[in-house]
Amino acid sequence: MSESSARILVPVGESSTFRNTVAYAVREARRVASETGEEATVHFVYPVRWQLVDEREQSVAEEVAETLDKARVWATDDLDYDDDGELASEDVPVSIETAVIGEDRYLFSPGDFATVLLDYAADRELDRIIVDPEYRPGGSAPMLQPLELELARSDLLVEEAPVERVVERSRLPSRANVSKAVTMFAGSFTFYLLLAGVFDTFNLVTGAVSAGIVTAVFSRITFVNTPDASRFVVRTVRFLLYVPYLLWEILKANLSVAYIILHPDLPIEPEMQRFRAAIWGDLSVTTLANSITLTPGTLTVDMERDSLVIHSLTQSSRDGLEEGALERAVRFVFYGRSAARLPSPAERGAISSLPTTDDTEEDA
Amino acid sequence: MSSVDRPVRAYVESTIIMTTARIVSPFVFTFGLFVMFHGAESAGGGFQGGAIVASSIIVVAFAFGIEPTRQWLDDSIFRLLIAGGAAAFALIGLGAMALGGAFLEYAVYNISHGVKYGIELVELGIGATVAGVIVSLFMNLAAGLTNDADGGDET
Amino acid sequence: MALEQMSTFETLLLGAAGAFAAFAVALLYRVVRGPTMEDRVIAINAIGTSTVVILVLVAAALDLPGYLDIALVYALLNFLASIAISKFIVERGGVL
Amino acid sequence: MTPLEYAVVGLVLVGLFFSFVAVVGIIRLPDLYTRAHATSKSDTLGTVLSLGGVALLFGAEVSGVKTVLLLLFMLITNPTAAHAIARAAHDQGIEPWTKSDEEGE
Repeated sequence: MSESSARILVPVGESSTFRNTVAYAVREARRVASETGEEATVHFVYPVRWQLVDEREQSVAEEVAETLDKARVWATDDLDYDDDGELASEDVPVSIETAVIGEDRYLFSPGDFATVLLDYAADRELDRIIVDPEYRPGGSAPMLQPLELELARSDLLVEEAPVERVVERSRLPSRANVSKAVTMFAGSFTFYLLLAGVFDTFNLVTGAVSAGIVTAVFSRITFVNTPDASRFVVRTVRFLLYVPYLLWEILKANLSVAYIILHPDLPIEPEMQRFRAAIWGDLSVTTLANSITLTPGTLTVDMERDSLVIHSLTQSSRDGLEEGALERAVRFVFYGRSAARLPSPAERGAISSLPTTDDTEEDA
Repeated sequence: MSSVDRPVRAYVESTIIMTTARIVSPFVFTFGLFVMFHGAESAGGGFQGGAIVASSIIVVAFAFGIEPTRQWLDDSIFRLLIAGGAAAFALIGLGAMALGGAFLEYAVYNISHGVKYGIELVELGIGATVAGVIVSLFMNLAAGLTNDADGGDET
Repeated sequence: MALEQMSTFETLLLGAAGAFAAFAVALLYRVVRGPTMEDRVIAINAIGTSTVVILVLVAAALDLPGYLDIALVYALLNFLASIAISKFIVERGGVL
Repeated sequence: MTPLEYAVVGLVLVGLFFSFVAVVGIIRLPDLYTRAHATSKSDTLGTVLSLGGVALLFGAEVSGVKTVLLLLFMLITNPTAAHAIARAAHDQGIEPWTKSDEEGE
């Protein structure tokens, strides 16, 4: 196919179809690369509209970093899945890059945006641009169409990602590979021997048979990302540091809940809130959500695209949530100490209360 | 209730449940196999182990939905399991008769620990059959549900 | 094993198991009253956890390690039941 | 009784207390979301403490390992089960109880 290319540029920004655009770009890069043997690469770039040297500096920079972070995590997740099911045998490497562009210029018109994007593409020899149909480069102003026209004047390939809003079908089997299989086998075998308690021939043989079966069935299910030995060790160590902290929090939570429940007046003021946690990826979100459920007066009710819906029992538990100590701890476990330094959810404005939809029907 | 007011959005599976299922089910599956293999000396055996194995699969099916589970495990696998389990049982049983013993008389196999391994193989066969039957029953019942929803389409 | 021959320690463990059994019975109130299906599931889940603890306490008091396997299976079924029922009561189509 | 047995009984009794709190909470709290708080926190801790006590008694042998595995399993699945139930309720559109509901009655 001559008109396709595996070197793709994707301008990104928050939008309702952002997730699907990332998925489409990664899928296309892999498809074309496996057909042509080209070296596949996807660049996610964020054109910033304002000079970063004004009072909004901090919040804008954070939002940009957050968006690019998300794109990277999602893209890496997608690389481990097989949407067509046909490419399972060959593993096509796709490199993922993220960048912020246009900090050094004033971006006002669609033409400005197009210029910085095209410059970037020319520098990195990218020859295909995929645009998110809901992308709003200039904030709220509808300038996508003029932007696409401007981009199309170059000789690059420009297209809109074909995304629909409700395609969130959960994907189950990811790609199989050796490292997943080895990890799975080791985990299952250890577990079997722990259960058996005796290391005789019989247990070693049946344990190996069992671990083999488990590996065949589950290695593509349990892991989304390919396990990486060094990262695994680091995370395990950090997680072990996290456990005592979590236990302490659980104990505190229980004493306060016990006080509330046994108090004759039942002093509760429940409320639902939406919390945009700065955490992405299945495992880390689950850790955070279950930690929230276990600790002071808060319960994770639902999980939407990028936010958790949390039911809290009292005002003091809401204050605890706003300080964001748990979020920071989970970020420490998964992303390291530097990532743990982050403004609290209250400062970021990440928590909003969820309005009750039908206040009139209370007597029902 | 006021379901009219609420915006219609697609039902999305919960990441939290999915991840928990991902982590827990392989261990449950291993436990099921452990129970199958240790039927000889403790509470357990092929039937119980097969049921545990099947429930680990059903946990995944509940967390992810029926369609992705079908993509993961094809129906033919279960047919193979059911047939293979029964065949293993029959082969070992009849093999003993061929060697001049009674049906399932393991002692006639002249291997060291022949009795023990014979029992375990039979248990594994029973377990495979039980797990296969339970999961394929579950899948077929669920298929009935989704077909009705497609045909009726009322809510 | 007759009760008189048991040590204080074993009696205490069995007593704790009895208390958990009493909790399970008390929770039946919520199962019967409801009012919603979810309330019932919550109560059933709590009864299930109590049952697991009872099994483990009995295993410890009477030294019957076989009960631990049953407790493990019970815990598994308890989790499966909670997920299964909470998916089935979602009113919208496409339950599975 | 040996000191170990005192420790075990102590843990089991504290666990018993938290499970009692959970039971009172499930019966007494006004709506299902608040009741889910009771199961996810108090019941989990009650279970974990009781099982921890028993694991201490069994020590480092197969039974002890099994009890610890059971404990971990409960610790992972209990909050997930509470989430599953609360999510189903939220999805059905059941509104959480608020302070004003009580005053309205």
